[in-house]
Amino acid sequence: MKKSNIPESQFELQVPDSLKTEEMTLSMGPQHPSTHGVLQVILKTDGEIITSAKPQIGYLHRCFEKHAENITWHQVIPFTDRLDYIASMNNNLGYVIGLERMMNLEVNERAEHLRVVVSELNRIASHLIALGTYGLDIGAYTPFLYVFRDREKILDLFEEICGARLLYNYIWVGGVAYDAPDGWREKVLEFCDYFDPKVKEYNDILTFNKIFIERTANVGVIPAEVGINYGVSGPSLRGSGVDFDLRRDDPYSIYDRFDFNVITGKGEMGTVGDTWDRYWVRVAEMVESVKIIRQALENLPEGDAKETVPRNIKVPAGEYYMRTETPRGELGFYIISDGSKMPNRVKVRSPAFCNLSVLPAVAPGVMIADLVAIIGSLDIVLGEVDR
Amino acid sequence: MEPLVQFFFNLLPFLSDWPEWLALTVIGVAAAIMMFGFIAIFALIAIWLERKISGHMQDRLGPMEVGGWHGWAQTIADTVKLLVKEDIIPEKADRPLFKLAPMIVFTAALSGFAVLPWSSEFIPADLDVGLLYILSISSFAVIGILMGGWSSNNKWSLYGAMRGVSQVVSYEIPAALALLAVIMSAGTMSMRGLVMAQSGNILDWNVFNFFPLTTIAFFIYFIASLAEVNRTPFDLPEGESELVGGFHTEYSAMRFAFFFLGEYANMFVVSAIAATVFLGGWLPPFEALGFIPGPLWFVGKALLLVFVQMWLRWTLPRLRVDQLMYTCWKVLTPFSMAIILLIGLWKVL
Amino acid sequence: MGWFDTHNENNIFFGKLESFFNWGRAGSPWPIGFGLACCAIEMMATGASHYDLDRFGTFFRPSPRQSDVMIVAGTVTLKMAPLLRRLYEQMPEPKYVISMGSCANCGGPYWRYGYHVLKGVDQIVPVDVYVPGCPPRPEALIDGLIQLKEKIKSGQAGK
Amino acid sequence: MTAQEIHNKIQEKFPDTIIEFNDSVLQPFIKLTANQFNEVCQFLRDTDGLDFDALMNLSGVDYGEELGTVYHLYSMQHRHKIVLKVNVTRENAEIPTVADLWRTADWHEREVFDLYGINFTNHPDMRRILLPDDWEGYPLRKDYVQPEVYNGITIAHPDMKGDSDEEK
Amino acid sequence: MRQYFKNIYEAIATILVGMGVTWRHLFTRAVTIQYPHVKRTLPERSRMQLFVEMDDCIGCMACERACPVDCIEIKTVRGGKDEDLGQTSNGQKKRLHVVQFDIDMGKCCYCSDCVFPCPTGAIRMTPEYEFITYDRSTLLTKFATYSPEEISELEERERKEKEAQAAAKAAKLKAAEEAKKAAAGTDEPKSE
Repeated sequence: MKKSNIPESQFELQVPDSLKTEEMTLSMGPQHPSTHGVLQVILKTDGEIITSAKPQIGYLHRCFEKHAENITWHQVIPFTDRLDYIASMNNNLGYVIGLERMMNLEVNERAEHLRVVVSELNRIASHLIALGTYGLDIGAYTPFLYVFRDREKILDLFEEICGARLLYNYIWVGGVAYDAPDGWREKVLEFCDYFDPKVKEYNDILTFNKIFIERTANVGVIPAEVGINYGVSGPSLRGSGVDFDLRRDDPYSIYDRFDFNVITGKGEMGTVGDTWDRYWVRVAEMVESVKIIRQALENLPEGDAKETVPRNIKVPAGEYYMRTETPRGELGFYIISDGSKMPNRVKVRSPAFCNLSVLPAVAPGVMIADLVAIIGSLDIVLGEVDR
Repeated sequence: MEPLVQFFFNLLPFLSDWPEWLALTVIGVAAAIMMFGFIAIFALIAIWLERKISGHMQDRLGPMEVGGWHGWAQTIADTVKLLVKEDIIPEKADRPLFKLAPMIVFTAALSGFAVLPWSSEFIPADLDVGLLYILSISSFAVIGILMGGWSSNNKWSLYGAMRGVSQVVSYEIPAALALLAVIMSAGTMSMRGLVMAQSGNILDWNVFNFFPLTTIAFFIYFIASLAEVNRTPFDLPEGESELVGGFHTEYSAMRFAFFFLGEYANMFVVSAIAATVFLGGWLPPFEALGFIPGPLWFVGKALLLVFVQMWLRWTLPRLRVDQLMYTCWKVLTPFSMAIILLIGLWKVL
Repeated sequence: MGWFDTHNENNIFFGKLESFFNWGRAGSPWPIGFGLACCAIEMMATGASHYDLDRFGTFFRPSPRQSDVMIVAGTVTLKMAPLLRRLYEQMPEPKYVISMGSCANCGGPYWRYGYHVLKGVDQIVPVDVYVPGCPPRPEALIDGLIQLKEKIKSGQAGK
Repeated sequence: MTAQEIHNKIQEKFPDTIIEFNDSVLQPFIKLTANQFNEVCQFLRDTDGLDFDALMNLSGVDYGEELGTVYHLYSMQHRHKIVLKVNVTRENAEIPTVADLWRTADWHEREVFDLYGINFTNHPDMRRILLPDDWEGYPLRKDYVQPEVYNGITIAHPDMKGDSDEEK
Repeated sequence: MRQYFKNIYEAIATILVGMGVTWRHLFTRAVTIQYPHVKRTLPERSRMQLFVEMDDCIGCMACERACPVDCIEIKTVRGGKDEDLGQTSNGQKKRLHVVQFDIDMGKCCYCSDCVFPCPTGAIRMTPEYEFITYDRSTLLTKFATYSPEEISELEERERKEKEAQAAAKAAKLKAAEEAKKAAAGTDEPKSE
């Protein structure tokens, strides 16, 4: 374990004086096709080579934490949807489990199972977007549409269970908002069967394409200790070979009952921790998620998932830091309650925020095209970066 | 007498009674207008086709609404819109260059049509060094790209232009070498002569002539031509996800349309050259199919290659600059050189 | 606005021509590919296979110079507002704005405590069509686009 | 390692810095003084057996009279965690930075500075991160009043006026 | 050298595999729903436009309190003593005139939090999404059907009633006070 400080200048590119050309300052974004929203990166370049990249964030700062202090515990849930809008179910889950642990609340079995199913479905949907937009960043347009085609099937399932396509407000304190409708379970299983061969299709057209491999392997390597020091988490950290998944290592809900593998990057196409590894972790994780969904649906207990949802919540005074594994990494809610009907403070530790902060460290020395690949492989969602 | 003049005299016999200078002028203008009309119609159809093909490859439909039947009027609507759109020239742009750039790109594409052999009679200009003309004129477009990118006064455009220049200049070499392989075997540089040398059935086509050497040369030429017309996987000068719009980032309205038109015309030119040089031009694959007129064969073969270009575009990701150079200098160039060497040996032995 | 727009008053020929131009404009609204927040994901979904904006001749251009429609998809913050305005100014005339989703319409859920949220994008750019929803369904966005087409055809849009 | 043991280790090395230790809440925390904070963190990170190599979370809190920051540390190696708290007064809000120890703290501290106005001494780049540079005030402080106008753009929603009157 | 040829082989092979995928898709049926011509039926839980059945609303304000974004504004006036305001569909007696029930669909975040607490099921989300508008102010949906005159009349009556009630209460209070005073009056001299 490395114990020295990681200096800021470690990754700065040293160009020999004889090769130096005029430095150019470029502003990439906030309107740029591959900054995944409204990220701005101030680049200093030497020809095509980047000498420094400084992300400028805050273009989507929507004051979540201020809102949370002014509305009741339960009303915060729709706002958590809008943090990481690609994986809303996982956000709901993190916040709600945090409250439940503070209130010492038991949730019935069926609701727990449904929560796991929808979270994992949402994880697949989120990884699909990560895959598609990553392909788009590299220049392949078609995989993007293939993943959206399959994501649409997941959204249909969500719409059936909770009525919304993107921002669900589905997981509530003490249970879930709606019980699964008749036949929903079968439809999810049907989707699982449909989805498995699709992964091969993505692999054929994108993952194992030689051009794609050449573009992504050995690019933007994040060594494990650098990743940990920068607070990188989730698939991005696992891509660096760190075997750490909160679902297994700090279990919440009923994840400890399921059998799944934690995927880590092995450096199959280049170095451990390059962008291809991060990408591959996402692809392989979707398969694991399907596995979890199958197990959860097999043991789905009968009964009513809704029955214990209390309407007016009062959370006992205290504080709790709840962290869950969202598709982007460790989503933490640091909740402080003073016993009233509104939160005193809800701080969001957003995984995308921390993952993005590693960009200045890995960007110097790569080309502009690689920078696009690195940003894509970190899979940031600006709603969560800026909150 | 020039085949083109002969062609027009056969078509319109009264022309032969006119004074020669007048007849030649009329013929020249008529041929140019025909080419221009062909480009315009081809671009309209090709853009629509590309959108349809890409749509169906991606499990969707492509244009459906404008004009009714499968959105046939889509590109017309696009053109009308671009025609009446405000034409913006950025304040700090180099105005003369900015205005000239799309013209140059388009002219370069148009000039390429001058030597395309549509049939044994109809060749606008049957030069003895037709292929050489093509090679030099096709790298002319890059000047337009450079001018456009530089004069826009936009850093992304400049990057696009720089990439474009380095790319086209590099890929000229494997393209030329691959064509040289065929010139060596056919012994002529005239487009007409090249086609004539392939008469017979499909196996006499250059692509199968010195199997597998010329086949590889064909693929090398095809790949290099992709790079010359900036199509995926070599669309770095545009590079939407990296450079916003590349060299045409700052262009709007009709000037942008000219870039677009130029791109599609170029696509056709390089495909047509490949069809002429390697796939037997206007010749049918078998004698039995000779009842279909030559121009149809020629356009058909070219369109087939255009389709492959589109197919590749909607399948592949984009290369990086250094990989682009690697592919050119370390893969395509050595291979094409080896082919020339081997064909030379074959010829000698 | 081109030459025609200033010379076509009360002229039958130019009037007809203008409606032909409007048909062209309505037939190919190219939006600037520019997502802000949650609605951008639905915008992407609308562009994807299931709803396929390309059917209406709409495909996303990365550069504002080549686009006609700005779909403001998501929350506009105060930090973003000047940039959004600049993007709008970079677009060539005639240009149209679709405000997509509650946030762009009037600040949406953030209208009350959002100290950093612009309450309605119409404060900085003229909006032609409002698409309500949070986020709107892809169908709703397509419907918004169709309404915009109607507006363009009637010559009322972008004014 | 339990929170008690961690507390004891810090107590041993830095006897004067611990203000409060609470083991009876859900997540035990140690409240520290600001002056030696960086050294304590360095100790926590580098000592064998403690090895807190990950800073999970860093949040600013407004307690009313005081401002504070809360650090959630985690050890990937030993899988144990601890919560550290540092409180400062509103007038003199300064805390030593830990951005040199955990680089993730860089952005987190900038965020706390942005929203709470706590200054982190020795931080390499203490600027606003989320809000524009010319923003005034620190929005997450409880006494923050939402401004009416920013750079000529009205912030308040037209419906807000009546509401605020009602509240008065 | 071997790696060089392997790379070329891999590049060609994987490109062909990818082209195979797109080729197959060229002939698979498109998944596109041609929206304006084909409208698919949405599941019944779909959360789109809010709708309020005013006949069922009892004016309990539960939805207004539940709304996380305060987009609902309700004003009620108490009904007269003997006035019959009818019953809701689930048999609850209405006691209040709901004179104003505004939902600003522009602010709404479609979370359906307001639907659950409603005791009569009056407010609900409908699968109706086509309410595109050229004018933002039309997004403010008014459900109450009372005219301004009616409202002022009702308010006037309520005010009067309240006044009367307050007067009665005051009178009552006064009487009680006086009674107390009178009762205390006997003690008062003592403290003097």
